[in-house]
Amino acid sequence: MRVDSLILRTAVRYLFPLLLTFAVFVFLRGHNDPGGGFVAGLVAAAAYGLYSIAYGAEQARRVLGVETRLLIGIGLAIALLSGLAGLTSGLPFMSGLWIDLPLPSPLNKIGTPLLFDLGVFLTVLGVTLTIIFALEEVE
Amino acid sequence: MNILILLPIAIPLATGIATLLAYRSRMIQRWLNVIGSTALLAAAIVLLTEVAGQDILVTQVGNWPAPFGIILAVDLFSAIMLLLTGIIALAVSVFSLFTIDAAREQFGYHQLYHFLLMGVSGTFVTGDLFNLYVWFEVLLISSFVLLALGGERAQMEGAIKYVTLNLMASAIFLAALGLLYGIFGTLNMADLGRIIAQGLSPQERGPVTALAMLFMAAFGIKAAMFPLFFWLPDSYHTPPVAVSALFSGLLTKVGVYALVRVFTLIFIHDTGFTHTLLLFLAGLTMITGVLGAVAQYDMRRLLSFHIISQIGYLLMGLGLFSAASLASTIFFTVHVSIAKTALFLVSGALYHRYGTYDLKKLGGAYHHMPGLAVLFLLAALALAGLPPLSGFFAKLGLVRAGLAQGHYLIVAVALGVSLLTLFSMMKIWNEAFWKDRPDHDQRISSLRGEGRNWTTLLISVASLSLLTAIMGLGASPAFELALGAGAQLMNPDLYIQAVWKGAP
Amino acid sequence: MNEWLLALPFFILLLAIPLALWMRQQGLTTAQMGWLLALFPLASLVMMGYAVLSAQGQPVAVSIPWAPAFDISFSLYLDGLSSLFALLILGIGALIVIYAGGYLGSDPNIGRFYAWLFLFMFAMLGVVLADNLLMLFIFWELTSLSSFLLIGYYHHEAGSRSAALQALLVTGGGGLAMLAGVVLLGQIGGTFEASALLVQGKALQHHPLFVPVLALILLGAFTKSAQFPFHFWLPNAMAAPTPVSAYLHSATMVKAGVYLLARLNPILGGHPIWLYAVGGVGAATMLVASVLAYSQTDLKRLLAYSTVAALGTLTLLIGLGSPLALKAAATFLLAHALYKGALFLVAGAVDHETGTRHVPRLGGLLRAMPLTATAAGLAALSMAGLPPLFGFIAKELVYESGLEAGPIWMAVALFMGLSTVFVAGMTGVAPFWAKPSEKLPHSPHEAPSTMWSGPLLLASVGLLTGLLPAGAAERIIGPAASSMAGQTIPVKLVLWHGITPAFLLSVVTVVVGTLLFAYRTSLRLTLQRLSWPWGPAYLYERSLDGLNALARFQTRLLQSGALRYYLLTIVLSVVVTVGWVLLRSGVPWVLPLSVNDVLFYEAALAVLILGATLAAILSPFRLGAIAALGVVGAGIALIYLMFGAPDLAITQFAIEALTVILFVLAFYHLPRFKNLSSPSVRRSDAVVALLTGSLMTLLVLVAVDVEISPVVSRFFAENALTKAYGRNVVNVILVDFRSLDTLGEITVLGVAGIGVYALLKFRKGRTKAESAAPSLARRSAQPAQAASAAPALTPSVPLPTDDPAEASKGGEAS
Amino acid sequence: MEVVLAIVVGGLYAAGIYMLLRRSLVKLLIGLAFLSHAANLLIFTAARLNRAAPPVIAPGEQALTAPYADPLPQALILTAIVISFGVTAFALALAYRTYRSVGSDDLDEMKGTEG
Repeated sequence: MRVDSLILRTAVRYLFPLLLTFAVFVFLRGHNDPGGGFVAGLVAAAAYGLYSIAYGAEQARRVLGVETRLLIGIGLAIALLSGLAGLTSGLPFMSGLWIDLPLPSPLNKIGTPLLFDLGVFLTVLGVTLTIIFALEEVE
Repeated sequence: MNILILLPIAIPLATGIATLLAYRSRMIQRWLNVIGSTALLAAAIVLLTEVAGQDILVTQVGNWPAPFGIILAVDLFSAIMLLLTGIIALAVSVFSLFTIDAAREQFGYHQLYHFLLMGVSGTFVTGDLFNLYVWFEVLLISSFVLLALGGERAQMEGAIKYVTLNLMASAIFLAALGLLYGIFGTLNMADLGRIIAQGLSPQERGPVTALAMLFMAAFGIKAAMFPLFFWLPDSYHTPPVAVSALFSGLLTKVGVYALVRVFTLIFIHDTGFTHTLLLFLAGLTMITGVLGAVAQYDMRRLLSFHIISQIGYLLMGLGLFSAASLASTIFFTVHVSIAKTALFLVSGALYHRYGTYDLKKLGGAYHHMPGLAVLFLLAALALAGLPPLSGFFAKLGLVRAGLAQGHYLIVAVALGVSLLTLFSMMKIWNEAFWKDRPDHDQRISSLRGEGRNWTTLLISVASLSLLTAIMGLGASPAFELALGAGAQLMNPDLYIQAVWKGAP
Repeated sequence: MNEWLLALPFFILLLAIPLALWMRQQGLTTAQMGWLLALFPLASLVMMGYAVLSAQGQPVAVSIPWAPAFDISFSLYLDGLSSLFALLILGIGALIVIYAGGYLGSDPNIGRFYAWLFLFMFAMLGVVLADNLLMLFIFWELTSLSSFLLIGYYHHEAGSRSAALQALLVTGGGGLAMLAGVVLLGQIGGTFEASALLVQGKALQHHPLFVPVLALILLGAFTKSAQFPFHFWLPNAMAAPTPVSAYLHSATMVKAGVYLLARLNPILGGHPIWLYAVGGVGAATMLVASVLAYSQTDLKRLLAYSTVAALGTLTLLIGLGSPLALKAAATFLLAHALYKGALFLVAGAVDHETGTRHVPRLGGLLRAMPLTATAAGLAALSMAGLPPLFGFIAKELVYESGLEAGPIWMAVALFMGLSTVFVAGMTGVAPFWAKPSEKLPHSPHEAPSTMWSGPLLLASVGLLTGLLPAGAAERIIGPAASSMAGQTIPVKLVLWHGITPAFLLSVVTVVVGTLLFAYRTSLRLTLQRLSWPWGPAYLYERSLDGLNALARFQTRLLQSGALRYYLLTIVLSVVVTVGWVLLRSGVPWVLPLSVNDVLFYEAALAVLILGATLAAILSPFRLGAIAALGVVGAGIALIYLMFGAPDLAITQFAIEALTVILFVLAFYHLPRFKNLSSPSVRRSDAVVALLTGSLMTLLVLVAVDVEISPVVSRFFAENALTKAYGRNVVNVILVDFRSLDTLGEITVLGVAGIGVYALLKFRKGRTKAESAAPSLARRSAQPAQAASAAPALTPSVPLPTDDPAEASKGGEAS
Repeated sequence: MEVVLAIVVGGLYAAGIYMLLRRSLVKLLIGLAFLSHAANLLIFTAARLNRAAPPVIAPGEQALTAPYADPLPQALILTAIVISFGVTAFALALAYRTYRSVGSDDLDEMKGTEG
């Protein structure tokens, strides 16, 4: 499925970091404005997906640095752990724990729900890339 | 106590994640599978002892009270179903260690196994209808992959039907959920039960019954109720036998659980219509299922059709709608899951030895493997309802409830179908065990049935078969427990109050 | 003390099961096993006998609680009736155990044989001792099961297997009816304890459910005791080893039905239906079995038909129900067990020694087998009803009961008496005294002691009780008849009681019966010419065929393999039920339909979506359809955006784009769309689809018509920021309020990812399946490109695998 | 407006069912996609439509000020969309694999499992 095009490669070289940054932005604003871990995960996946189209799946895997299925596992693990965190304070599963940070909004409140959203982000990224790479490698 | 309710979901999830992270090592995955299943069983036992002594356990996920957050609630019924899940999970996971090939293990068998268990347990503990939908999807997608894993043509063909019809069920379920929310503005099951119990306006009554029909269809497809069961016989015989066994033990029972839950807690405003319909469908499910089985010569297909006919019995208890009949349904569910899983494992053991599931080609097993023969006989006769095995008491409970309530026709059907069940079980016995092997020059297959693997493989079969015998000899305490569960179900206020009170 | 003597035999008999298997392992000879194992029933018999004697005529009872949730207790009750049966079960049982040691001399599986036999003995003892009717039923079914396993003992032979199955189905089916009857009886009587029900006497007969209860219980009893029209399984059950035939299918199990009738006579008896149903069926059985007996030539089948006739006699006598008839029943029961048991064992010995059971071939065995012949002679004389044997006394009583009841009943009894004489001659006389017609397969010798001791003992007891009937009358028959009647019946038996009408009829019977025996060959040939094939056995076969045909038909009909029919059925089921409920409640007619508030661009969007939908359906190109699907998704996203759901809109857009890409990637290589269905199919599908669509529209309108409670959504609106620290309420719900949903959701995603990966990349030793089944006809369509489709992971070396799916597939493809 | 969307929902269901009943595997999948669209839109409509502001708490406010669109159905639909995406992706792969092993996208050729 790799497309051999110099223009595409050049474009991707600039788009790739841009998309990743955008993903982080979407992720962070999610709790207060439309956005969130899911969409951010898709955006990040789009970045790697484009990269793989330009440079091939194998190269994209190398840039990602983690086996995609492992990413799914890590994402789920983070989500589960964020849920279990509440238990340590004697609260039910998935209870939010929050810490105030001396930072500007939206970074001033850090809590387990955000950690959970990070889990969502990683899982979505992992799944989408697993599918994209697999499709590319089969074709 | 909070942690306790959580365990049935958290343990399989954690196990699934751990096996996913250990995707490189089959050995670690195998160990994790068995450890996770054992832990699940242990958790279920603790939960049951906890629930048996006292009230319904409730936790508010995220510390948000009902009906706003999601509630997990475990009553006796749920706890019994969880125990069943643990038993089946452990038995099949041990069995699969010696029957699942390396390729399937590499491609995620063990993860899928536990994600499936997570979905199953989730359905048993959740107190929220939408959350129920989510757990359904978790177990469905896991079952999809388990079914298709291997990519054989028969598997693909079976999976296409399985996937399509189950997605159809999901679509119906989702629509019913949306409409229910549109009418009542809530999806908490206890809340819905409370609102409906307070009385519906004439304007609401018809639509709510219509929604009940949608739920009946959605769960009926999953439970393999007549006339919605088509996906089952076309798919259950295609994957490796461990997967068939797992599915037969747990998946349709999830549908039955959901039916029982919503038709005892929520939709009890028009039982004259809804539950009579259930009774009617129960009879047809029994008959069509068992006739399907009679026509089969492939052992696993035969067993698959029996799943359907047994579902009819479970629905019969719900349709009769009394504490005793519901108790019988619960007892029956546990019995039939264990017996049926054991039978599937027997078919696997036969396959392991002779390389076929075809009854016409099988034979001589009584001679070669008398131990397995006895184990088969225990499970098969239990399924046919012969005393003093578990199935007899399950049937007896239903028959007594049916006769006491004057529903003679369904009792007659239930008894007649149990004769046909006996007939087709003895067909397996005659063909696979008593008859001589028809084809002697066929290398007595591979006779792979030697050594350590064989013994370990038999352990799973033996533990389940003996369990049906134990459940028969110890029927009384088991049924007392089920009676407690049935009484709780017939008094939905208990559930509603427990959820309302929230976590203690 | 007595109570425990009642329960202990059960444990003793159970203990014999593992012990039998163990003994076999230890290498004992079968004869040794027989002698040793016979001690178990003997010990049990002694215990029971002691219990009876020390109870001084009072019933002994013990109750051990077992399953109170089902009202089942292990309660035992030993009175005259059960003592008589227990005596037969344990006494004859001990002889059979010894006999089997000789009969199955070289059988390597004798351990299993004894295991099943003791299981049966345990169950049978339970049937006659159980006081709790549900417990009785449990034992009852266990006897059916062990009978099944024993009939099919020679399981290599198809005949044995089908006979075993037939017996199981017939008795099992009757058993199920009986279960319903017993449960109903317990429900109307308020208890399942027979002793407690007996106290209520005939009071239950006024209950409206009495007739169904009676019918159901009779069905159980009749099938078990091989009454017409269920008699056919018993002759076929002769496929069992002879000790089994003698024990189960003559002396004990088949009498369980008679036992049940006798036991329940005080409650159920005396009703007019009882007389005609029980008496009538008994009479019919006697007639049918007598006629059928004349055309038999096989020793065991002859005995089987005469057993059926005897069971009919017992049933008839219980149906008549007078004190005399019950006395006759108890006497005949004992006499029959003695002579028929002996004759069966003789038949086995003859078969064992000569290699045939074909009566016309047999003869002249007197010299070679004198002891066996003596036993046979005594038993045959008893069976023919000649003095001074016990059979004579029994038959006189039967005739007296017939005379008492009326000429028709008497005629039936007489008819049966003739065939009894005939069968006695065929089985007890002909093989020993007649001339042999041809050379026998083996040259006969006297049977081993294991095999002649039993029949000789039984036959001698028949002689002894005939000469000195008083003891048996007082100790055994009197109490048994009293239990049957529910009141004390004094029994005095004497061998000679003068020349009575019954005696004269006896003389006639013997004379005519002997004549029939003398002309046996022409009688048989005549009857065989007249034989009528459409009996109940034929019906049984046809109904099995019919069942199989029906099953295949139904499965083809319902489980056609075609997905679209499955879908159609499901969709129509939903539409019909939901639609009917809505119509019934009259909801659709009162809906307010207002479109005043629709804005122009909203309407346009709706039209766009519907248009794209239509385009997706009609598009002849795959990519066109997929693109149209994308437009639909995008349109829905716009709706979300318009109605205050930006998060939904973004997600919907993103996913729609991704889905379209996946669709294209996956289906890029597929062939063009074809219209595979005919226009008429498409039209009818369109009707179904539109019906479903309309129903859903209706449901939405119904739902929005109701006032909705805003409580739940208001909670989120108020608490999202203050308690969950987020302004985007939807996101807060997703990651906090309902985070469990999201956890499940990402699990689904994760599994889907694993699944897609596995499906696309899974490759393994396909070659293995092919090499194992080279003839496997793979469809030619199996594309060559499939193999090349995923070169990355195809292993060149076949992996070892235990994968069942492959071979199951192989089995199906062929 | 509910009336109009109810009709759209009905149309989507009809399209989904019609496509499911075709013999082509691809059409089957398109049908499933229609069904999931239909169900999502049904939830959205049944929970009442609101042209008002999205359920995002404005800066300076402590809670949503009425009128606002009900956030709960939105969250439910979001979950449903994601789930159906996962399932659809899997179904696509399944269909792909099926096509590869059966060699046709005609469902009537996939009756190997019939009774």
